[in-house]
Amino acid sequence: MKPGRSGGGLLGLAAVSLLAGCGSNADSLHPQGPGAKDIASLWWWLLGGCSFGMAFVTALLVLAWFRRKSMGPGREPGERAGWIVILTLGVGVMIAGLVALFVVADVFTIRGTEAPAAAATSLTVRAVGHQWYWEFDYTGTTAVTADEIHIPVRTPVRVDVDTGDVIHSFWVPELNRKIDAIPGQRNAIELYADKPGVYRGECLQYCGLQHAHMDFLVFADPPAKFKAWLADQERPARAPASALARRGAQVFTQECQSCHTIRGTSAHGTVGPDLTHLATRTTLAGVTIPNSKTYLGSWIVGSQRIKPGNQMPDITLTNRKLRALLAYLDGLH
Amino acid sequence: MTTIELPTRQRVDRLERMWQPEPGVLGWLTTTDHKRIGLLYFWTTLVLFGLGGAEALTMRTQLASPNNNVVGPSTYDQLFTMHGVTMIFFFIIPMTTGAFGNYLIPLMIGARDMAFPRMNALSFWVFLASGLFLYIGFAAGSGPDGAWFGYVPLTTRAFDPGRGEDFYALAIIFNGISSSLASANFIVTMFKMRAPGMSFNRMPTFCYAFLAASFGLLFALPALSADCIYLWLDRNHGTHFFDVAKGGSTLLWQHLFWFFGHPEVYILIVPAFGIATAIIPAFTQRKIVAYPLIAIAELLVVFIGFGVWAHHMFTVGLPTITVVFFAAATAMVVIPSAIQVFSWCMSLITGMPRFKTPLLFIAGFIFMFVNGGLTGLMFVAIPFDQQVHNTYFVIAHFHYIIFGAAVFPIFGGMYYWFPKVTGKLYLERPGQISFWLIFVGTNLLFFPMYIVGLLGMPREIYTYAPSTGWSAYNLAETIGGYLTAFGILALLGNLVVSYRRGEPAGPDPWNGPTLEWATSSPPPEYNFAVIPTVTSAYANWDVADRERDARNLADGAMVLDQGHETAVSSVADGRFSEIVEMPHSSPWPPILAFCLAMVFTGLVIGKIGLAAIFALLCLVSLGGWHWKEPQEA
Amino acid sequence: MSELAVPRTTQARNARAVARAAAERIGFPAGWWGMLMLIASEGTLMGSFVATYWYLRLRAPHWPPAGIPDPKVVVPMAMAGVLLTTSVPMQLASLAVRAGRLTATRLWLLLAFVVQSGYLAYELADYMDELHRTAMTRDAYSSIYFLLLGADHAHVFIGLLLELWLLLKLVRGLTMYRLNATVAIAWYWHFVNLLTVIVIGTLTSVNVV
Amino acid sequence: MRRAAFLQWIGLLVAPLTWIAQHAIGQGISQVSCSEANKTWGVSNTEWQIVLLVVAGLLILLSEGAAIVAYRATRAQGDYDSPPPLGRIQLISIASMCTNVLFLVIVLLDGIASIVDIACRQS
Repeated sequence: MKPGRSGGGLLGLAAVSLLAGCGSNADSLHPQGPGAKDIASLWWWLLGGCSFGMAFVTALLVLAWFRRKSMGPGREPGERAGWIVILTLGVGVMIAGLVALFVVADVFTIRGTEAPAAAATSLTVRAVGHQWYWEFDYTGTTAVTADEIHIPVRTPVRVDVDTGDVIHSFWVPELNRKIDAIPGQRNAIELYADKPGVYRGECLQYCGLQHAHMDFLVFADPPAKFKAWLADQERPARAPASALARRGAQVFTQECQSCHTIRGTSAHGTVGPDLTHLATRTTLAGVTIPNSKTYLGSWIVGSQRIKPGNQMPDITLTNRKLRALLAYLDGLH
Repeated sequence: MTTIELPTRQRVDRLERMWQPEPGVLGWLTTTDHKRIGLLYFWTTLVLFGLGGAEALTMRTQLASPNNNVVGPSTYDQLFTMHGVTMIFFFIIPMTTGAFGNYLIPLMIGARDMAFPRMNALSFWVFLASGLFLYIGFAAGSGPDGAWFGYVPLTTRAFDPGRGEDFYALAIIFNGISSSLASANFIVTMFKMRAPGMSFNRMPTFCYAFLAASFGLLFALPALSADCIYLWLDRNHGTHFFDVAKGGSTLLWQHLFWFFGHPEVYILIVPAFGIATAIIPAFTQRKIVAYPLIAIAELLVVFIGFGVWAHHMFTVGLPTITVVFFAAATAMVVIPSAIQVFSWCMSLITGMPRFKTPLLFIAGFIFMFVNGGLTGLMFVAIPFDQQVHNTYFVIAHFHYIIFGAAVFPIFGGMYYWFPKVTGKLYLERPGQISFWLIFVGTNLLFFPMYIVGLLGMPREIYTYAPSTGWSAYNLAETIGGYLTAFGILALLGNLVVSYRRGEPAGPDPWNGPTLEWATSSPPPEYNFAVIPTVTSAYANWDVADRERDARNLADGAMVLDQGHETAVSSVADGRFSEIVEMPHSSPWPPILAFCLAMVFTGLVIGKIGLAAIFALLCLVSLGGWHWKEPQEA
Repeated sequence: MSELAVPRTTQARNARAVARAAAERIGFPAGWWGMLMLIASEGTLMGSFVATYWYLRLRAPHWPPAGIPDPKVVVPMAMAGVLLTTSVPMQLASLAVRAGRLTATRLWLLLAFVVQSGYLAYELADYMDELHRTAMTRDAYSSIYFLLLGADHAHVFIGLLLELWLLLKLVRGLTMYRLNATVAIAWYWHFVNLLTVIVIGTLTSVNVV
Repeated sequence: MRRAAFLQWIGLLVAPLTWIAQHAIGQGISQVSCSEANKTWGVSNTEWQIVLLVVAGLLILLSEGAAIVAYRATRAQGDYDSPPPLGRIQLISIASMCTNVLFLVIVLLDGIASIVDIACRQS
């Protein structure tokens, strides 16, 4: 894993200008779910209290700054009783505040934001971190997606977080706190979105070269829309419609199936993401580029320029083959 | 010193002869003089600080704008790993304990040298060798790239086939040897070598701080060494400590690492507390407020620091009943720091502050430390910690602590003790300018990180997209970074210029409270012509005692000039216990350090034979080391 | 306070003078404190190993894993007991040296040295034998088992080196330096013996809990 | 004076050592009770935590008491600037009196939180 310098600059710029349209961001201060809301209010209280402390100490320093006028010959240094009051007062207040904080945050808020029991929820999703993309398995169904997770709005969703290689961390700042994906350990977290929308998720544990490009998107849909989407995802891949696409399918079999899976075909690779419904995704490669024919093409032939060090080699294809392959992949709704 | 008549002059000459160092380079190689070793530490760490800073600036340049291409991901990963490792293991610890501690502690406690002078030299040479070891690896293209906390399994052979992590593991063990030796040496020095009369209640608070740091290092480092031994064995000899498939555990690494890693943070800042409590009395001409609480708080910070390690692991999914233990300790470890902050502020207010450059740095330090401390306090709230964990919010927090709270006092201390070390005064106005540059620069550098953190910017990412809305903050941070670097250059330039043509300082330009100001600047090899009399924690302000020293010199009491001698006293009450002869300069410490370096080289290139041979040579050189006893030389 | 009141301990030239100087000074010498620091540091390192053993054990459904026989109990415990008894001659040596009785010191040290090297010889043979039956690379259990045991043997070996060096030093008579060394090395051995009991106890605990 | 000279060390050392022990054992128990091995050991968190809390609390109170006694016994003769051993006893007992309170708070938080909480919920 020794890539050259990142060359994806221009492409990336173009990509994000498109992505900006998504309006999805990772702002923990604009919570969109109960978990993140509780934590945000906790934060505002903390900020208030700490600002007071900061102001108090700064005031003491400023006071000292004005005392500097009283410079003079070094008088015999002596103790003053005043400090005892300040110390005991300040320290007493701090201890009280900390105890309160401890109880509120660590006895109550944890419970408020923890993952619901698997039995208690209508939907459980298994999120598996890979270097460097997220795989999402919808437990109890055959649906598997990558980098984009759809959930029904106003429904507590349990996310079982797991890893395929190193430690990753699953975080959707606007919905809830983060949880690590640790080898040999099952962790879970709740996702609950108050209103429909797209929320940005990130990998928050340094996991190697492309840790920077391991984001994902959470689509909170109205229940009906979600059901339809899930049903669609469960189906095996559509057969190629046109002759061009059929040729593309052959190209895929030669070039791609050792790493990728397309359900309903002979492709069962597990190195890269499942591509059964690739065309239904809005972004590629960990929300690095939008999912359009142009970007997909440049990704297939030059992914190492866009995302240096990622597991997918640059595939050398003739333009004909590439066009065919793109036609096939474009049909995977 | 009073008028020097003949017998006195003869005694001083005797001491001069007795403590005469070897001439030239040989003198520096074989020295056991704590002052020379301190200076060696100082220059070495300064160079490493420059390297770590250059790495930081390169990263800031890369992050200045989105989708930037200054460096690629693999270089960037090595950069932040090296930056962390360098600043923590190869700058701050050796700079505080190594440079400041070595130079000042024997002077402050009125001793003529450390308890184990040759071991002191050894710890420097081992430190130098470990630094070279790591950076040779980096230069040879196998720099570690697993971040300074090197979490497994990312750093295991399977995911990191290069040599970088082997250099990381071994360099940290190697450096740990140096730090352990140094800390053991400091503890014994402060226990046994204090001038007669300096009981625990008369020991300068500076020494309490370094005592705390040394105890911290002594008990924290072994856990890290154990961890790195596992890592090295797993990577090179097929053991399975971290291999989940074979019954190992990845969290094992994190537990051991943070059991070291959190005390480490306090080990970094406690010496800074000590520097603050040394500078404040000098520039307020007032005893520090609440001496007993300061003394115990400095020890307490490190002690409680041993009970908070898992607050770095709040997101790994430990049972709630486990994490609350660490949240509770994290909450209460704030208190000793608060006690100190209040007593510093009260000392400033109730004293007569002269805001010269050193005190400016201390005031800045208090501001930065409270800022970083309060955001650290927020992590008591586990859910909030789990929200901002591994974001730039955390980066901002611990840089406010490590740069603001640990490095500011180091800068202040450079100015404060510059006259003592060089005998020259630094330039005041440029010094104050350098402070304001650094103060503004660091705040511009680190404060926006809080905000981007809350906006969800993860740490250790080599680039980011414009759509994230982090660009403006990152640009500001980069500007702040360069401003800070500029300020630091101004500081160093000031010291260089002052060294060339500064005003002569005299022994005591600040009317400092502690004993280092009772001897000439720079101090002679034997530090004090007579072992000083001590009757309070502010010995240099006890005029009667200093006059008594002069009388003692005149009638030859407490001069201890029958050999390379110094006084040893009892631990708790500093009762004069015995007079011992100290070792002279010795060639063995650098030789032993070299053999050790070869052992580690053999291990890292997989030549166990080479390592074994040099391990034997280590034993041989130890034999040579102990062949002559101090009184035989 | 005058320097005439206190001994110039390093100038004592014969055994009796050294013993007298040692009696006159207050508390333990710096050398002893240095040894205490070494013990603290080493103890923490070994503590980390022991903690690792228990931590790995907590997460294991079977400990030791299926296919590895439970470690022997009786012989290792007995050996540890034997080693523990060498604390007696070490302490006697440290008392004798402080009384200025050089010959007695040499003899006690020699006795301890013989027993301890016997212990190490047996244990190393046993260690190698076990290594042949179960590789250290088999799984996490064998990794920590052999690391912990090996580290303990290493401590015994270092203790022996120190003792040997001390015996050679004492051939050339007694100085304060050697007296301090004797006292300190006796303490090191108390530490190593205690450590061995803890390590063996940990490794054989699977038969108890 | 002799009594104070002894009590100061009780005051200084007992509380910190108690906390370290309670902390190590307590969090250890909490991990054990949720561990794989506990299926055979059957260690119960709550009972242990209660015992720990009570014992640790009492020891720290004892430590605090010792510090106070040492302080009151020496207060009349002088303050922490006085020559040793008096001044040193003063210093240590004053310091211990303040810090032991801190340890008491930590131990109480530890114990109570780990008792009221349900065992083995992932945080």
